[in-house]
Amino acid sequence: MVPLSYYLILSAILFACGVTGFLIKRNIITIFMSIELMLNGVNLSFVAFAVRWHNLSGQVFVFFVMVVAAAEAAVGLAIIIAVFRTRETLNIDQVNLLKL
Amino acid sequence: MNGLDSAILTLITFVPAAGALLLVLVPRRDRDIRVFALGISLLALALSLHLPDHFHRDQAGFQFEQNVPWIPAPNIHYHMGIDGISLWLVLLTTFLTPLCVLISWRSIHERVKEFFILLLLLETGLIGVFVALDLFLFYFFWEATLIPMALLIGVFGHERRVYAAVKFFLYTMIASVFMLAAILWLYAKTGSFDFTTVQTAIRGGGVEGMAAAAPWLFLGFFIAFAVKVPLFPVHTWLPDAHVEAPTAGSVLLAGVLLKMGTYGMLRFNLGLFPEQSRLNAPWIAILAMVGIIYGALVAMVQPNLKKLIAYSSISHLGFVVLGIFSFTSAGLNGAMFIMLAHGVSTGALFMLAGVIYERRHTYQISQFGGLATPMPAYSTFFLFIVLASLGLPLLNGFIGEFLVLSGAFQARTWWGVIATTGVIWSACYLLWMYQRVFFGAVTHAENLSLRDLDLHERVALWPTAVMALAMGVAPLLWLNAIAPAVDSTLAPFTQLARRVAR
Amino acid sequence: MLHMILFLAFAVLSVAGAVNLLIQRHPISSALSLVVVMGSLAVEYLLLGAEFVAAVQVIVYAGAIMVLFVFVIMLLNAGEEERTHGSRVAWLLGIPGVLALTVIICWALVEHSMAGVAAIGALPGPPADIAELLFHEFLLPFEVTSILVLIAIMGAVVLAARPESVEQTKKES
Amino acid sequence: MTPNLHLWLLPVLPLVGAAINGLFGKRFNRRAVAAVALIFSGSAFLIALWVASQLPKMSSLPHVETVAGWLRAGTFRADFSFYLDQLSVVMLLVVTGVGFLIHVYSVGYMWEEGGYYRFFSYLNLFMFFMLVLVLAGNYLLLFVGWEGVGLASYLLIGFFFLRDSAAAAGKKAFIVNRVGDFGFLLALFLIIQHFGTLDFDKVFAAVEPYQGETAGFGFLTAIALLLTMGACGKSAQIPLYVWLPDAMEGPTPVSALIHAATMVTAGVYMVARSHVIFERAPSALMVVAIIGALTAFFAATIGIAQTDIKKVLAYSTISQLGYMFLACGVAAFSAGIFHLMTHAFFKGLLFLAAGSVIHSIGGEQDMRKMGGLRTRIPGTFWTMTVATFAIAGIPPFAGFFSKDEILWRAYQASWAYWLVGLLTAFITSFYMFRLWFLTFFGQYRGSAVASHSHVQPAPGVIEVANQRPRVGEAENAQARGLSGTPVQESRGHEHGGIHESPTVMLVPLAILAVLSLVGGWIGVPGSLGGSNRFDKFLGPVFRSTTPALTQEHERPAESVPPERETEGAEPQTGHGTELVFTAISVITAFAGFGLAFLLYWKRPELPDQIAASFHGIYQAVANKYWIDEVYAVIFVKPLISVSALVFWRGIDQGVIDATIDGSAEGARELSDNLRHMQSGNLRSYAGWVAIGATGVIAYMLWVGMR
Amino acid sequence: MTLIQTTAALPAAPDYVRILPEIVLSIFGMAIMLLDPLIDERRGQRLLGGVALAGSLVAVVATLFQAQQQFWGSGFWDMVKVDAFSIFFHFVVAAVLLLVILSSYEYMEVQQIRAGEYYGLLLFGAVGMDLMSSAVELVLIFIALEISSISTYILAGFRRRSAISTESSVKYFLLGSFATAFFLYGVALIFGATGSTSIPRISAALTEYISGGGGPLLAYLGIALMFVGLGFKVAAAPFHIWTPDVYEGAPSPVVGFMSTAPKAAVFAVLLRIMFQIEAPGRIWLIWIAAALSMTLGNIAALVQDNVKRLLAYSSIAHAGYLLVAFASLPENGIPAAMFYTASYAAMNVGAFAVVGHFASAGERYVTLEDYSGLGRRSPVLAAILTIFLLSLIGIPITGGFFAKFYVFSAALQANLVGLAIIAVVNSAVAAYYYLRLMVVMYMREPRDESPVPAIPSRLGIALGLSLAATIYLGILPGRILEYAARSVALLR
Repeated sequence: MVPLSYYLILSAILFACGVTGFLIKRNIITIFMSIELMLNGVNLSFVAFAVRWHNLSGQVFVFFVMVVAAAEAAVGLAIIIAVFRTRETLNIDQVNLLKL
Repeated sequence: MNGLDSAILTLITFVPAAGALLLVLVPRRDRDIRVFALGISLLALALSLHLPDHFHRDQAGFQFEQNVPWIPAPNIHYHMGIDGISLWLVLLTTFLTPLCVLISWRSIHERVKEFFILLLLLETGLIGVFVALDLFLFYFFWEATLIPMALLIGVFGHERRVYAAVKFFLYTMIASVFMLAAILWLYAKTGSFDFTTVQTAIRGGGVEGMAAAAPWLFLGFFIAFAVKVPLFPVHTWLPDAHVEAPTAGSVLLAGVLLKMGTYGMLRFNLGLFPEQSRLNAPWIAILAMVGIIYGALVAMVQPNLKKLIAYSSISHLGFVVLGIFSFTSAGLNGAMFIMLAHGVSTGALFMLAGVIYERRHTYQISQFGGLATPMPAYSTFFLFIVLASLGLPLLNGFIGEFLVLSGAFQARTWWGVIATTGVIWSACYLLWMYQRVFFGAVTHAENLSLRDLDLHERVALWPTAVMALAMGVAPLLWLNAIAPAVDSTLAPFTQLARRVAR
Repeated sequence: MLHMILFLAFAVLSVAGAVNLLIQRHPISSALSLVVVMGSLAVEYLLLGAEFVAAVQVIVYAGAIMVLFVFVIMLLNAGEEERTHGSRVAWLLGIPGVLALTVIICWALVEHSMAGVAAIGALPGPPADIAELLFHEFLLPFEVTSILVLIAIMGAVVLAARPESVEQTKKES
Repeated sequence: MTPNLHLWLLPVLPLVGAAINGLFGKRFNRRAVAAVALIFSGSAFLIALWVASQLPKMSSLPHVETVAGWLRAGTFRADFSFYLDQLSVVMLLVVTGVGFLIHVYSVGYMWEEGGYYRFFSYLNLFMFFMLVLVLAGNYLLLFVGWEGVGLASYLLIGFFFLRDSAAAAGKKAFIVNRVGDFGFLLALFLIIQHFGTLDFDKVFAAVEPYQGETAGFGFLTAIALLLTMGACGKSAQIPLYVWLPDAMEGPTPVSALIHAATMVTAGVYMVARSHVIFERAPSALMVVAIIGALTAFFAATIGIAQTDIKKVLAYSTISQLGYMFLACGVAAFSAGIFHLMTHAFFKGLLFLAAGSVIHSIGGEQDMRKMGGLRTRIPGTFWTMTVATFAIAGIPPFAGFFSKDEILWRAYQASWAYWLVGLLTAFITSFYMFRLWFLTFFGQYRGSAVASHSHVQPAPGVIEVANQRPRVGEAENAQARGLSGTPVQESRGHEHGGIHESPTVMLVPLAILAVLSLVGGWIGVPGSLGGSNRFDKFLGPVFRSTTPALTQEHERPAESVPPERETEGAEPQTGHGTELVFTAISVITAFAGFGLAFLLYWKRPELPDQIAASFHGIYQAVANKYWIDEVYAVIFVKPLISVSALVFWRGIDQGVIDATIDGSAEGARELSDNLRHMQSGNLRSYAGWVAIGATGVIAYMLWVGMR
Repeated sequence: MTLIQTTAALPAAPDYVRILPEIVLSIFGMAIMLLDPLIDERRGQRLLGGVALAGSLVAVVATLFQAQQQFWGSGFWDMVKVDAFSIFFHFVVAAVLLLVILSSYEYMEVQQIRAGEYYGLLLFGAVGMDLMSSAVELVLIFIALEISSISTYILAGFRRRSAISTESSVKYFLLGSFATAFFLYGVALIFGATGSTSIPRISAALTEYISGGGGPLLAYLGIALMFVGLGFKVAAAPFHIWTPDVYEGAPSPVVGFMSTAPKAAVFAVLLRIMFQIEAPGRIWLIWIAAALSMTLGNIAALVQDNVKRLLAYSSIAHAGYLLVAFASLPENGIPAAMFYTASYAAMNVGAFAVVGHFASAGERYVTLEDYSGLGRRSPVLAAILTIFLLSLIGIPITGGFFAKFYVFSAALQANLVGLAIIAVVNSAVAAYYYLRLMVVMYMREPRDESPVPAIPSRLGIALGLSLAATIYLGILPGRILEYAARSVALLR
C-alpha cells in the first residue's frame, strides 16, 4: 500500500528534473528529451489521480498526452533537423541570431 | 428654431471633413486644390455665421442642441450644442481657417493636397471639441485634433520638425490620457457621458466616492488642459512646435488649439468640480502668474521671431487661466475675451511671421532690421497687430486683459498686482522686437529688395486687423453672448462663497 | 509491502534515469536514460492498475518516440555536448526557481493532497473500458487527434524534406 | 433739459482725418494731405470753441453724454461717455487750439520730409486720443486716451525710424509709460473693487461721503498713490521722467504738441480730475507735491548743462511739469491747470521756435554751433523772446502769473516747497536765457549751412514709390544707412544759407507769442489787482466737491488757513504777503537773466572755467546724473540677462526641457536595458519562464492558504 | 445531455452542426492536401489559395449557420458548447484566416513557399483554434491547443532555408512545449483536485469546495500552472519572452496569423477557465500579469528598430491591455475583452500584411530605416499602415480606440483604479514608438528611391477589409459590443 502522495511526489520530481534539463542542457535534442521527461511526470500524476477519483478519464488523458507527444516528437525533430541544416549545430547556445 | 438649427452644428463640424474627403478625389492640380480648400473653409465660415445670428443671447443654457444616441452599450450620445462660451470659439475656428488657406497659398507648394486635407480635418476636430457636449465625444474630438496637427508640424515644418512634432504629440497625448481616465471614472459612477447629466449628478451629490475621487478627477482634467494651454511648467512643447510648424499650423495652434485647454478648464474643471476648482485655485493662479511674467521675460530674449510669439502666447494664456480661476464675472468674461482676441491677434502675428519667412527663410530677428523701408504695408500691419497684442485700448487685447486683471484683483489683490506687471512686459518684448525687425537702417542687403505683401496675404491679413479693431471698439457684441454662460458657470461659486461665508 | 518495495525500486530507478539524463553529455546516453525512466514508469503504471497506459507507454513512448529520437541523433550525428556558457539567467534565476518550485509543489502535495492510499491495481484500466470512453465520451477529442497527427506528418514533411532550392543552387554553382 | 452737444464729434473728427490720411494719404499730394489734416483738426477746434460758448447755457455741470455701451462684465460696465465741465473745456481749448496751430506749423515744417501723410495721420490720431482723454466720462475711457496718446507719441517719436536712436526713444517712451500705466490700472481696479464703477460722476459721488484719510493708509490713499504713479509716467516725473528727453528724437512739432503742450500734461489733468480722491488722501497729496518739487528742481539742474537746444527745452518741460505737480500736491488744482495752460502756450511756442531755428540752420541742434541768429531770423527771435520771458516768469508774460500762483500756494503749504520752487524758478530763468543768448546773440559758430545741405531724409524712403524724383536720394540714404552712418533728421535745402521760416510756420509762432503774452491775464491774482477769473471759472469743478480737507501734512495746522479749502476765495493772509512773494519771484527771474547775461554775453569764457572747476558736478549734470545708465544697470541689463540666462537657458532649457528629454532618455535607456532580457538564448528564456512560474505558483498558494 | 448518452451511442445531428466550422475547415484542408500533389506547383499556388479562401469563406458561413439559436448548447457529451461566446471567436478566427490567406498569396510567390502545406496548416490550425473557443472539456482544450500550437510552430519555420525562420521555429517549439507541459501539469492537478476534466463539473466541484470553506490547495496550484501555460501562449508577462524572437523570424503573414487568431482562441480558453471555473485569487494574478505585460512590452518597444520586433513588443503590451479587461468584473470585462480581441485582430493582421508586403523577398526591409520616406515612395501603403498604427495607439475613429476605451472603463467600473491608471499611462507611452514609425515614414527622406512593389489585388482586398473592420469598430462599435455583452450572460 503506497500512499498516493508518493506517486505525486515522484511525478513532481520527474517534472522538476525535466525543467532542470531544459535549463541546463545545451543540445537541442536533449532539451527536447527533457520536455518528454516533464510530460512523463505529468502522466504519472494523471494516473495517480485517476486512482484517487476512480475515474478512468485520467488514463484516457494520458493516452491523449502520448499521442500529442508523438506528434510533437515528429514535428519537433523535423524542426531540429531544419535548424541543423541551416545552422550546422545543435547547441542551443549558438542558436541565437534572434535577440534584443 | 427652424429645422436648420438642430443640424447646423453637425453641418459646421463636418463640412470641412467632408471637404477633406472630397479633396482626396480632386486631381493633383495644386491651384484647384487651393481654391477648393478655400471654398470649403469659406462655406464652413458662412454656415457658422448662422450661429451668432440666431443665438439667443439672453439664455444661459446650450442652444442648437442635437442629441442622438450613438453607441448604446456605454451610453454614448452624439450630443452637440453651444453656449455663449463655445459659440465664439467655433466662430474663431471658422474665421481663422480660410485665412490659413490663404496664407498657405504660396508657401505650401509641395504635397499641397495632403496639406489642405490635414488642415480641413484639423478644423473639424477643433470645432468638434467646442461643440461636443458628451464627454466621450469631446475626448474623441480632442484626440482627433492631435494627428493632423502633429502631421502638419512634422511633415510641412522646418528643420527640427520631427523633434517638435513628436514632442507636441507625446506631451499632449500623455496629458490627455489622464483626462480619459477621469472621464471613464465619471462614466463608471454616473452611467453617462453626457455633460449636463454628469454635472447634475455631481451637483446633486449622488455620485458615490466622489468626495475621495474629486481631487484626482479635477487633476486628471486639469493636467490635460494645462499642457494644452500651456501652463508653466509644462509649456516647453509650444515654442518648439511653433517654430517648426508651417504658418497655417502655427496660426491654428496658437489661435485655436491652445484655447481647447482654457475652454476645457472653463467648461469641465469649473463646470464639474467647482469646489475643487476653488481649493486648487491658489496654486493654479500662481502658475498662471508665473506664466505671464516668465513667458514675457523669456519672449523678450528670444532671438527667433516665432519663438518670441510663442512665448508671448504662454504669457497671454496665463492671463486667461488667471481670469478663469479668479471666479469673478470680470475674470471669466475677460478670459473668454482674451481667448478670442489672442486667437485673432496671435494668429495674425504668426501669419505675419510666415510672410517674412517665406521671403527670407529664417525667423532670426538678427537677420532682419529696417524692414519698414522695403515693406511699408507689411510693417504697418505688423505694428497694428503688435499693438493689439500688447493690449492697446480700443484694440482687442485690451478688453480681455483689463477684465481679467480686474477680476484677478477682486479675487486676490496681490494676484492683480503681480499679473498687471504683465502689461509692462508685453510692451517690452513686443516693441523691442518690432524695433529690431522694422526700425533702423536695413542691415542686410538682401532685405532691401523684399517684396511687400501680395494680394493673398493682404486678403488674409485685413480681416484680422478689422476684427482686432472691431473687438476692441464693440466688445459688447461678443460679451453679450458670453455673459449668461459665464454667469451660469459662476453660479455654483457664488453659492460656495456664500456657504463659506456662513 | 511488496507494493512499496516495487514502487520505491522503480521510483529510484526512474529518478536515477532522469538525473542521468541530465548528467550525460552525449545525447545517446541521455536518450537511453530516458528509456529507462519510461520503462520504470510503465511499471509504476502497472502498479496502479493502468495496464493499458503501461502498454502504450512501452509501445509508443519507449518504443516509437525514443526510436525516433535515437534515429535523429544518429542522423544528425550529434556529438557530445559542448560546455558553452550561454546563459547566466538559467543558472541565476532558473535553477533556484526550479528548486523553489519543486519544494513548493512537493510540500503542497504532501500537506494538502488527500490521504488516499493505492493498492496494487487500484483502478484497473482494461482496454475495453478505455475504448468505451474513447469512442463515446471522448469521441470528439479522439477524432480530432487525427488532425493533430495529420499536421505532424505535414510538418515533418515540410520541415525535414531536403530543401529543393538548396540543391538547385548547388547544381547551378 | 440739457442740450445734446454731440461731444463725440470732437474726437471723431480728427480720427476721420487720421483714417483718411492713413489709408489713402499715400495717393494724395502734400497739399491734399495738409488740407485734410487741417480741416479736421481745425473743425475740432471750432467745435471746441462752440462747446465752450455753450457752457454758460448748461443747466447742470458736469454734463455727461453717453454715446454707446462699451464693455460689461457682471455688474461692472463702462461706456463711451463724454464728460464736460469747466476743466475739460480748458483742456479742450488748449488741446484743439495749440494742436491746430502746431498742425499749421507742421505743414511748413514737414514739407520737405518723407512720410508726410503718415505724419499728419499720426498727428490727427494724437488729437483724437487726446480729446478722448480730456473728454472721457470714466476712468476707462480716460485710460483709452491715455494709452492712445502714448501710442501716438510712440509713433511720432519713432517717425524717423531709420535712426536707431529715434526708434529706441519711441520704445522707451512707451515702456516707461507702461510702468506708470501699471499703477494707473491698479488704481482702476481698486476703484472698481470699492465702487463698482469707473464713471467719474458715480465715483466722485461715492467718494464724497468719505472723510480724509488723515491717519493711516486707507484705500483712497492707495488709489491716489497709484494714480500718481500713472501720472508720473505720462507727465515725466521722477522716477519715470527718463523717456521725455529721449523723446526729442521726434520731429520738433511733435515735441511741441505732445511732449510739451498737451500729452505730458495729461498726468496733471488726471490728478486734477481726481482731486476728489486726492483731497481725501493727504499723504498721497504730499507725495505728489514732493515728487513735483523734486522733479522741478532736478530737471532744471540738468537743463543747465545741456547743449542740445531741444534737450534743454525737454528738461525745462519736465521741470515745469514738476511745478504743476507741486500745485496739485498742495491742492492748488486750478493753479496747476492754469500753469498747464500757460505752459502749453509758451512751451509750445518755445519748441516751435526752436524748430524754426533748427530749420533755418539746416538741422543743427547743438547750441554751441549757433549764435547770432537774432538778425538772421528776426521773426523767430522775437517770438522766442516772448516765450523765454514767459517761462522765466518775467511779468506780465503768461508764465509769471501761473508760476507765481503756484509758488504762493506752495508757500502756504510749506516753505520748503516754496523754496525749492523758487530755486527752480531761478535756474529756469538762467538756463532759458542761456539758451536765448547762445542761440541768438554773439557770433554764428556753426559752419556754413550751404555745405550742410543734407540729402533728403531717409524716412522718405517709404514714399519712394510716390515720389519718383527722389528715388536717387532715397537710395543714397539707404546706402548711408547700410554703411552705418547715422541718418539725421534733416531739412534738405538746396538753396542753402540761414533763412527765415516760411509764413505758414511763423503765423502759429506769432499767435502763440501773443497767447504767451496775454494768456496769463485771465488769471491775474487779487493781489495784483486782478480777479483771477481763471480760478473762478474752474472753481465749480474743484469747489463743488471739496471736502473737509485737512491739510496737515508737513506743516502745523495753524499755518494753513481753513479758507484755503475753498478755491478762488480771497486768501486771508492778505495781499501784502502775497505781493512780497511775487516780488521775490520776479527778482529771482531777473537774477537768472542776470547770471545768464554775465556768463553767456559778458564773459563767455566763464562757463568753461566753471565747468572745469566743478568738474564732478558738471559732469554729473551734463550726463543727466547718469540716471539712464543707472536704470540700465539696475533694471534693464539684469532683466535681460536673468531672462536669457536664468529663465530661458536655465529653467526652460536647463530644467524643464532637460527633465523631459532626460526622462525620455531614461525611458530609452531602461528600454535598452530591458531589451537585454531578450538575450536570444533559449535557456535564459526558460529561466525567466521558470522563475515566473515559481512566482505565480507561490502567489497562488499563498492565496489558497489564506 | 443524459438523454443523448443513454439513447444513442452516436452523436445527434445537431452535434455536427456544433462543430460545423471545424468540419468545414478540415474538409477543405484535406482537399488541399489531396490536390497538392496533383497539380503543377506554379499554378498550384493560386488554385490552392483559392480553395483555402473558399474554405475560410465557407467557415464564415458555417459560423453564421451555427449561430442559429436552435444549435446553441453542448454537444458531443459535453465536449463543445455553442454559445454567443464561441460563435464570436469562431467568427474572429475565420475572419483572420480569410485575411491572412488573402494577404499570403503574394508572399508565397515572393518567398517561394510551398502552398499546399501552408494553406493546409493554416486551415488545420484554425480548426484547433475554433475548437479551443468552443471546448468545455480540458482534454479537448488540450488537444485543440496542441493542434493550433503545432501548426503555428511549423508555420513559423516555413521559410526553412532561412536560419532565422528555423531558429524562430525551434525556439517557439521548445518553449511552447515547455509551457504546454506546465499547462498539462496544471490540468492534472485540477483533475486531482476535482476528479473531473469537464469545465462545468470542475466549476461545480470548486464552488462546492469554496462554499464549504477553502478550496483544496491543489486547485490553486492547478490554476497557477494552467495560467503559466496559457499566459505563455498569449504572451503575457512574465511569459512573454519568446514573442519578439519568434515574430521576427517567422514569415510576416504567419505572424499576422499567430499574433491574433491563436491568441484570441487562448483568450477564449482563459476566459472560460478563469471565469467559468471561478478560479479563486485570479484577479490579482491577472492584475500583476497585466501591469507587467503592458509595461515591459511598451518600454522594451521604445528603442526597437526592427518593425517586426516592434510589433511583437506591441502585441505583448496589447495582451496586457486585454488582461486588464480580464481583471475586471466579468459583466464589463468580458465584453471589453471580446471587443478588444476583435479590433486587435483587425488592426494587427492588417499591420503585418503591410509589413509583409513591404519586406518583400527574404524579409529584407524590416528595419525602421527601411521605412524612411515610405510616405513619399508609396503614399497608399504608408497611409494604410498609419491607420493601423493609429488604431494600435488608440486614436479615435479606429477600433483600437474603443477597444482601449472599453477596457479602461471596465477596469474603472471594477474599481481597479490603479490598474486603469497604469494602463492609461502605458497607452500614452506606447504612442511614442508607433509615432516613431510614422515619423520615419512621413518625415524622413527616403533612403533609397526604389519603387515599392504595387499592392496586388488580393492583398488590397485583405487590407481593405481589415481597414474597414478597424474603422467600423471605431465608429459604430455598438453592435459588436452589444453582442459581446449578451454572450456574457450565456457564458456561465
